[in-house]
Amino acid sequence: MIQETGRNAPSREVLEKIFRTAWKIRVFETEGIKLYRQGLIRGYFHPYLGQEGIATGVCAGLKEGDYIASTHRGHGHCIAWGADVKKMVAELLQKETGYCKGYGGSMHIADISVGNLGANGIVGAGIPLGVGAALANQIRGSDAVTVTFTSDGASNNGTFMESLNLAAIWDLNFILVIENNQYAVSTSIGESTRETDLYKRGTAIGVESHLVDGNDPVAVYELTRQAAETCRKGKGPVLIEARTYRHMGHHVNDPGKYMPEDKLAYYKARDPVDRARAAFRDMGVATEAEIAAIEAEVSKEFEDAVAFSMASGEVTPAQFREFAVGY
Amino acid sequence: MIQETGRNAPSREVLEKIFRTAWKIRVFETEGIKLYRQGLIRGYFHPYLGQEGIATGVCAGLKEGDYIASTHRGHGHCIAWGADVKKMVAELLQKETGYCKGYGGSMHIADISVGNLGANGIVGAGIPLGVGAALANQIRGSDAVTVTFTSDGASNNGTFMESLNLAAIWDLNFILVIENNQYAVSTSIGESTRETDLYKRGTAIGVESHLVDGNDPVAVYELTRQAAETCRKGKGPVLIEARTYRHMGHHVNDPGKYMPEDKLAYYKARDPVDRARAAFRDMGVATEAEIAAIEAEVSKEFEDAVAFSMASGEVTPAQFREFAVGY
Amino acid sequence: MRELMYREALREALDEEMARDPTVFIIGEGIAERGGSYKVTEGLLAKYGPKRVRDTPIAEAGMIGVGVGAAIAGARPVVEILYIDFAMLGMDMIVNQAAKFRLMTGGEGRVPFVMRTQGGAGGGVAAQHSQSLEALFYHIPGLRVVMPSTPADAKGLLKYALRQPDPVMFLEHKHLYMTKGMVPDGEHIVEFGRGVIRRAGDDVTIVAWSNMMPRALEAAEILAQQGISAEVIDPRTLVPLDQDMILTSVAKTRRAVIVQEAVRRGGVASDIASIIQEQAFWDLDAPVEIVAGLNIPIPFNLTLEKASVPQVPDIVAAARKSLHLGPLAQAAE
Amino acid sequence: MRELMYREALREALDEEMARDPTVFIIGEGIAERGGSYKVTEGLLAKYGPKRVRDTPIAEAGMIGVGVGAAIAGARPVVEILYIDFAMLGMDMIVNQAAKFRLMTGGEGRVPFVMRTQGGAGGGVAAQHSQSLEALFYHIPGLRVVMPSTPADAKGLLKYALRQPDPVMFLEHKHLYMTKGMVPDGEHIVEFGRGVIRRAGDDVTIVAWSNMMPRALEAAEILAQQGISAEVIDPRTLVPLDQDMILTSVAKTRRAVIVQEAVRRGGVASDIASIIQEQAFWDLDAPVEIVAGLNIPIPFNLTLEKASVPQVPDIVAAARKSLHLGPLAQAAE
Ligand SMILES: Cc1ncc(C[n+]2csc(CCOP(=O)(O)OP(=O)(O)O)c2C)c(N)n1
Ligand SMILES: Cc1ncc(C[n+]2csc(CCOP(=O)(O)OP(=O)(O)O)c2C)c(N)n1
Ligand SMILES: [Mg+2]
Ligand SMILES: [Mg+2]
Repeated sequence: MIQETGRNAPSREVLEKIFRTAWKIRVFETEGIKLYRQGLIRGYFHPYLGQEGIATGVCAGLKEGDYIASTHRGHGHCIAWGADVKKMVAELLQKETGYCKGYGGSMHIADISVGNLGANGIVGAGIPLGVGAALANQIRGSDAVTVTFTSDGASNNGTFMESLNLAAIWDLNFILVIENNQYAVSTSIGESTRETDLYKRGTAIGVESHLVDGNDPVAVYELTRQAAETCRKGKGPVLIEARTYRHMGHHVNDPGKYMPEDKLAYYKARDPVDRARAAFRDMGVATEAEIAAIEAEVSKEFEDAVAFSMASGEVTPAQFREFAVGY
Repeated sequence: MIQETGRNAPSREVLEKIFRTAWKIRVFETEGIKLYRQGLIRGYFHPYLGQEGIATGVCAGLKEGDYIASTHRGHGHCIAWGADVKKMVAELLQKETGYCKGYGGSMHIADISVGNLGANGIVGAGIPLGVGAALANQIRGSDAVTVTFTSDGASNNGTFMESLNLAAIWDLNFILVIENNQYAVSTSIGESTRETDLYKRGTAIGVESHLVDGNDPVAVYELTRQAAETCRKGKGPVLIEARTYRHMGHHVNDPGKYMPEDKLAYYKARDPVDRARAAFRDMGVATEAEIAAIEAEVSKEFEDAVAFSMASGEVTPAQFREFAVGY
Repeated sequence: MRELMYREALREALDEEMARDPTVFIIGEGIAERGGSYKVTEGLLAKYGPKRVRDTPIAEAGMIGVGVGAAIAGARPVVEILYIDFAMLGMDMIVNQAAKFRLMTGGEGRVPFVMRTQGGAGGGVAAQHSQSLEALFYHIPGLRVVMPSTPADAKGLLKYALRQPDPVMFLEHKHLYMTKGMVPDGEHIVEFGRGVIRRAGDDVTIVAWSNMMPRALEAAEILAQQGISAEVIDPRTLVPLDQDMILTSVAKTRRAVIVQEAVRRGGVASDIASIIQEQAFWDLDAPVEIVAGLNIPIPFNLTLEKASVPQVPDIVAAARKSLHLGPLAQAAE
Repeated sequence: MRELMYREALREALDEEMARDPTVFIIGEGIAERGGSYKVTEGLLAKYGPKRVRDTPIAEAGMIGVGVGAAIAGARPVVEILYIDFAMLGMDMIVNQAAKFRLMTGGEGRVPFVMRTQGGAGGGVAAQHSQSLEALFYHIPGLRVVMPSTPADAKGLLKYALRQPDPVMFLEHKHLYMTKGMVPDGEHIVEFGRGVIRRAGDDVTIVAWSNMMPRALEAAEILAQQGISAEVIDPRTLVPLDQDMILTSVAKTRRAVIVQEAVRRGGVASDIASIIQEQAFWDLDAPVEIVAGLNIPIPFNLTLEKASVPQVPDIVAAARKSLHLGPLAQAAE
């Protein structure tokens, strides 16, 4: 059953954070795509446009010291987890000031120092990794919660059930968030499985499982907060299916022709960033001026990040060869 | 819900076949274990004792031209699928007259010529292989049904859901039979998953799924017959969980101490071979003399198989090296 | 003869074999309606229908396993894995099932299974989308390992693969799909185990495959300008390997350079070097040189990506080294 | 010094490291209550409790992945995989995650992950339970590959592995668990990358590891009776490899024989041979000989199983061959 927004409104602080984050992701992806089209960003770039509600809501529902693991579509998760936009842009621009010194790129941004286990180029791989982090935390007696963001595509991969089952038998503090954007590249979820209610797979192995509107960041936040509490009581794991839709094709160069226009329109009318803004304004009683100030701040932050990155150098082949010694 | 025996009794012919098969497996395993203890059989030997009802019932419910894929505990499936006991014993005795010329052994007996895709040393591997055979048959327009026998242990392995999902989206003539004997070696099913009703995993991905008493060969037969019909109507796949229990440890050398005595007694009181005999006698109106004759025939068949195998030679290293050329 | 792109040649092979043999079918991610990430399967859905050209969910282990099962049951699957890196998810099915079934059944069971995939570094797709993993398959008895470098071979070898009784790892290279070459008209089949001399020469033997072949030829051209005559051999299939062709050439040139994109440690080049030194020890005037990738995963940064795999000057330098010559002062580089 | 079995030595290492570091934990099939198929983990559940010693379902990909994730998050997992053959199910986690994480994070992320498993032929467990697959891991940069042949090394290397920042493939051999050897008292640690000369000699260098080491020593003994003095080197870790020790020995003996149980094609022996011929070409008086398994999966039949992997007489013959000697008329065999 779809979880509804707003039984008890979150604090203004949370609402502001949710809006700022959603907007920051929106700007990052929109501007990032421009850099890509200018040829400045290379390799794969999977935009998170349209899915901002999920990373935003989930991360707002977690605490410092918690962990996340991400996907190939990972920019939004990093930003929502508080990543430094400078180091993200620098990474995409192959610079040594990037999160991975330019070694990783879009699909591999990680920051272990804050519990971000990283994006991943292998669909589904973040699930066992996240379960592993949760296990590590259980063993060292921490009540930290680990969230793995995963995808509808990953739910048909063996690692999904195999790893979630391990989390279940060990009662781990683990939340698995399926971002069901209803496509794996051009293959629709209905072609990939008969049962498109993906959360039912969790139920089948005794895991508390929920469906939520992924375009409603406040609902996602509420549900995550509850799920994290459930985990910290030793009653994890929890599975959350967040239904959503991309605003464009699979990656920057995919025109996404296979996405029916009316369905796209339906989801665009429920734009998660608009909803984050509206929630901040309405529930958080924010003025248009406050909103505009945040938007300007975020834009400035991105511009600064680009300037910073452009001015940064790259790891040299000689440094690389030295790194390779003893590898 | 557990499927019950006997709404419409099977034909006498089927009942006889079921009894003969169940008994043949019982003899094969009982006598095989003796050969093993004499040091004549080497490597792994996983007895099917106690689970005879499943292979027997399932195979009786299939047709010539259908396919099966088996497990590491595969003797029963081979026998129920009509294998030549001579060639089975010869294989276990490493002889060139064996099904695999002594190259395979217990865990690899196969007979492609009759659609037996083989036992398997990798738990869970038979599932995609079976789905593949079902796919091959769909592509060539055959209505053959493929059954993969699998195990409770395999149900926690990624291949299980991954492969069953493929069978589902392609509507394949595929029946997946979980022999839930409630243990993977010494690990009980309750330690391996929270939801010990394994058939529910099929339901979660839109697959028609059933639970049956695996110690009731007639019930297993009925259900398989219906499942095969469902498949041949294009409504496959079907998942069947057959609940059962081993009569001894995991393999010949495992004393199985971890199996609680009362539970073992419960299942032994519901011995599938006894029930096959009773069904033949009561529903099939067979006399004790007829039963005794079958039992004697089967014993004779096994003795002949041992004599045949003992008299057989082995592939020589020179022949082997020749086989290896161009491998 | 017509000029075709590598990917067109592959498509022709699939098309012709599907027309010839109704049990040939293709499964993979986005290969049907979308025609595949590299457009190899474009048009085949329309021609052969959804039974024989079908998309899969993201389920590499499953689709490889299903392919192996279908092959055992007598069909002719072609399973397309988007990146060779993802084949790691299906290794059990490749190593423990496909490769072993024949032996385990005493020779009775065969697995006419073809896995098409692509590897190699390029374009900043980073560590999990850039590997050259042929060595992993090369080491598993029972697999055939095919690495075509030209459109003609891509076609001829794929057609041959689809008539083979054993599992074939058909390894393409992401950089080659758009390269062009002449392809013979009509039925064009290239048998496994037969290399080809792409350029004849007397001074040094260069062995290279897949995307290293164009670089080896460029290197040979530069060497020629330096007065060094290189013989360039493309084995085309690594298993079976045309040892005779390599050994015959080395007997003539007395020097060998093996070039692979894969990392140096434990690559196929090492095995070929081990064979040459074992079989032709007394022929050699210099150690067999290996030009290979650095022992490290491929970085995202394009400059470092380039630094991690062999480039033309590396091949030239290795050939000169095997002739006991130092680097030519700035010369052709 | 005390005499211990290989499996006892492994258990001591685990025990000591678990006592030292509370983040060390073990997962695997049947390793807790049952103490593991080879009894390596016996008693550890009682001592360290069910949080740190836990059984898993049959979920190799999952448990390897979970181990890698736990390692990234700062714990010290030991994942026990019953047979190395089953590690194929977790190859994605090993190859694409564990091995690459450090590079992909620009050196920031480390993966102190230990996978313990066992390989090798023996006892008729057939093709899917008998492989020697070290070459697959050897080829993947970022992994450490450890293959102890003695109880002392088993203990010392495992303890070192549990203090390493990088993923370790700790490969045991099913035949070695019950073998005995002296193990030093107290803290006993063996660093990676340092081979050991198990027997000194002048005429030929024999390199062998894991279960081939006892056979190499037997062969050396037989060779000694024939007046041939073999130097026997156990590299102990294949990655990193003690190239210096091997090259120094070859510089002295001018001959090398590499022995591996794994199949010949594309094995680690080929790579070592390629290094020797590259680095010590002018030292060699004969081709490097490789003694290896046949290029075919291991058969069930015990006679054929034996025929498929190197035996002592094969090693003796190879050493003699490298000395340009024919087989000794029936002599010591
Ligand atoms: C194991 C694996 N198979 C295939 C791919 C190629 N690939 C990258 S993204 C993608 C689609 C993923 O769809 P989904 O999992 O739903 O995530 P989304 O892109 O919708 O966020 C595919 C097939 C991959 N990266 N990993
Ligand atoms: C992938 C894999 N992991 C582990 C094993 C070792 N193993 C052989 S049988 C077995 C237990 C199997 O239990 P289950 O699947 O329930 O089948 P059962 O033995 O009960 O018939 C295990 C762990 C294996 N053969 N394959
Ligand atoms: Mg999706
Ligand atoms: Mg079981």
